[in-house]
Amino acid sequence: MDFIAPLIFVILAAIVVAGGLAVVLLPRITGSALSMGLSFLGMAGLFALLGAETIAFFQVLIYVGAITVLILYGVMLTGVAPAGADRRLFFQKQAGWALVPLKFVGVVATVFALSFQSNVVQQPGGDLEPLANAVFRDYAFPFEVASVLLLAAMIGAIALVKRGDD
Amino acid sequence: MPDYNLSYFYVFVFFAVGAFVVGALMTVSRIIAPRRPTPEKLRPYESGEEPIGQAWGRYPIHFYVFALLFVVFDVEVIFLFPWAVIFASLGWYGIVEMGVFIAILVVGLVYAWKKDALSWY
Amino acid sequence: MSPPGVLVPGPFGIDPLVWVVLRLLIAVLLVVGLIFNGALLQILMERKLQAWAQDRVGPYHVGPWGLLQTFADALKLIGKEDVRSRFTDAAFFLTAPAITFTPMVAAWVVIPFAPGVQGIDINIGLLYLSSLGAMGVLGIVIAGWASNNKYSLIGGLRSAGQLISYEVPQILSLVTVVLLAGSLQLTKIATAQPGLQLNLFILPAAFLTYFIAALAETNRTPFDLPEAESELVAGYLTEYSGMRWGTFLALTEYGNVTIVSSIMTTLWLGGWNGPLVDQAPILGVLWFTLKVYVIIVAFMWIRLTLPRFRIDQLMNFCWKVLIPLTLTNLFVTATLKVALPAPWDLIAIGILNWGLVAAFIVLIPRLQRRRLERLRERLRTERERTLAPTA
Amino acid sequence: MLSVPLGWFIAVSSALFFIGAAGVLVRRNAVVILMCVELMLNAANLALVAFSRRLSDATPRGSVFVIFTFVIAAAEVAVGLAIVLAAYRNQPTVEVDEIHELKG
Repeated sequence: MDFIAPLIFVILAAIVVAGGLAVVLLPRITGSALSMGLSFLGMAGLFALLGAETIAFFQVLIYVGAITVLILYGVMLTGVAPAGADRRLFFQKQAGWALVPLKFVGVVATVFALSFQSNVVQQPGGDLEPLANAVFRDYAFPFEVASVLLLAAMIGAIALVKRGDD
Repeated sequence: MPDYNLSYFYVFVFFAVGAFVVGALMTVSRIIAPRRPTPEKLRPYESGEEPIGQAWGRYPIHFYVFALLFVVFDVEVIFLFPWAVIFASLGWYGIVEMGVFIAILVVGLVYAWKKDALSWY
Repeated sequence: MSPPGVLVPGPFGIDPLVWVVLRLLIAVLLVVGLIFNGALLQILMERKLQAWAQDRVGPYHVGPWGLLQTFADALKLIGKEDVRSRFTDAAFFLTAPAITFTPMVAAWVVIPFAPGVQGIDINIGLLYLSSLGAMGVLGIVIAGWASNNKYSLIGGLRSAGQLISYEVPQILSLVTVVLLAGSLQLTKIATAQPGLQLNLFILPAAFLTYFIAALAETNRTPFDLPEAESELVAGYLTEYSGMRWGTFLALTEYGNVTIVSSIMTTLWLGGWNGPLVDQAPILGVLWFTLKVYVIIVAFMWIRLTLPRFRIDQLMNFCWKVLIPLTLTNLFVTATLKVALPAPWDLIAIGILNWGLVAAFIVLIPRLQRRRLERLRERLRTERERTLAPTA
Repeated sequence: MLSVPLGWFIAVSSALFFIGAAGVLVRRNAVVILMCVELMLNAANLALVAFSRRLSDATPRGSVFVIFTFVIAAAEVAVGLAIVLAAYRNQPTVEVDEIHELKG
């Protein structure tokens, strides 16, 4: 039974990375949005595999259920904008592609540096209560600040959207 | 206590089964069903009128306000779930903490209400 | 059946390792069977009920009393031509039904039919169900977009707006129950309601708000705007036909209705609890199914009785009535629970909740009437102004 | 029990982060750029959770961080999209290099 967890890891990792690549490479914006959702879902699977079940379902609730829908709303409201002439800064594309080999070097290096001994110590599930205690006892102040951040985002975005409506 | 890995293996399998069932239904339907396309059938159905242009265009952006408010309240929900499980042990401290949090978000809701962003036209 | 553990031997001395696989297989087959049979049965039930209420006969040609009508319909759907218009975004058009169907199937894995008769009993079951509910929206938005039809796209925008809005009061009502049960595990919530101490009597306001939100989430009348027949052709479903339409509408809709009814049964009606369950646990399945079908019939009854909302009324109702109400209820329940000692807190919460329900029932028509009168007043003054002789 | 090394998770995380970074630089559509930023945040989340589970403290600090990252991601995408939509109303394009005028 020892091969099942690595197998599932490989499947999920393939979903995550392929989804991420598709976001960047697909020409159509809806394709990007959908593959982003897929990548988020695979990421939730990885969280579950790590034993962080609560985080996994928060991930589904927030990223797949809310942020992807929000982005699809953005896509639907802007429509398929006609592509303009290629007028980007001359070094942008080159810099972007130059990152790709860099990325592979980085990945290989981290795999070799880290993966040999250290196994992930997994407590099976039940991470809800430790998490709740940490957030509401040790991190109470950041928790309140988070609400202020959300309020600022909400008011700012509504003001932006409603401006010029009337 | 159910084994953790096994539980999520079940979830994984059920997702796979869901996708498989849809695929199987479509395949059966594709094999059985006739296909006789005509130009009229392949046109988007707009009550018999000839469609003008694509549907993918520009739409009024105030629909976006609802998606935006939903995201904010969804984030509130991810704090409510852990809070609901342990609030009894937190006592009054927890009530005040969550009260302040919700009150600050309700200010945003009231702002949206006053800005008339909550009506859908 | 026993809860799944790595080394739990099966019944009749089956080898543990074999039992793990066998149990999963049984669960999958049962769930797929239940989804298909449930849809067939509920569609027939709905048509018969509608016929009965409208003094008609309903389906009666195929089989005795028309019992085989929905089978015939399903066969017809599979054998029907699947038209896809030329301008659709092919890949998304094809994946959209799968995106709504798959979370619905996955939700069945945590439904507790009886002690032990449950796919798995994860300790954050409610969170799992909420997050799956959030995934279904995605399929509808994508269907609306992919069809490249103006009706579909506006229908998709509207449905998405409705579904995401009503998700907030839905989850807030769930959290209110979690306050009393102290756990997100479905079996624990069900067993926290012994005898007649049902959450329905203690938290009726949460039940009411969840019920309304669930109607909206499953696109049932009076919230079936996404498929409004008269104004948007068929909303996001306009371009769908054949089995793709069948998967989208029939299977997913009725599957989701069963899921939300099961959630309501578990959270408010005590789940499988009922007479004689202690002696024969398998009887729990019967009680559970019975309660689920009572709620489903209530859904159908509402469909028979009420006309449809308008989109602006629907959004107003959610954001200006339902969400403030659920937030107040949640907060007051939590405060009372902390403030009062053990037996009194439940009594106080119960009284307050019934009060909220009463206020809801009394105040809503009054508010509506006041709004109507204001509107009439404005119309009258405008008419007088226009009719007045100009100087 | 589970036998997936920590390094594998970190490798996936870094791969996703670099994909996101490359996307931000290469793509010109503002909405896609927002998506790529979300991917990068997600990659960071994976690393945080993986290290948090590895260390297994009494308080799961990594997981707490991830929850606050969710808040930030939601706020960021909400405001970001609102800006894109507001700019789109003035000038119907979502290509970042063509949005010259930021005044309404």
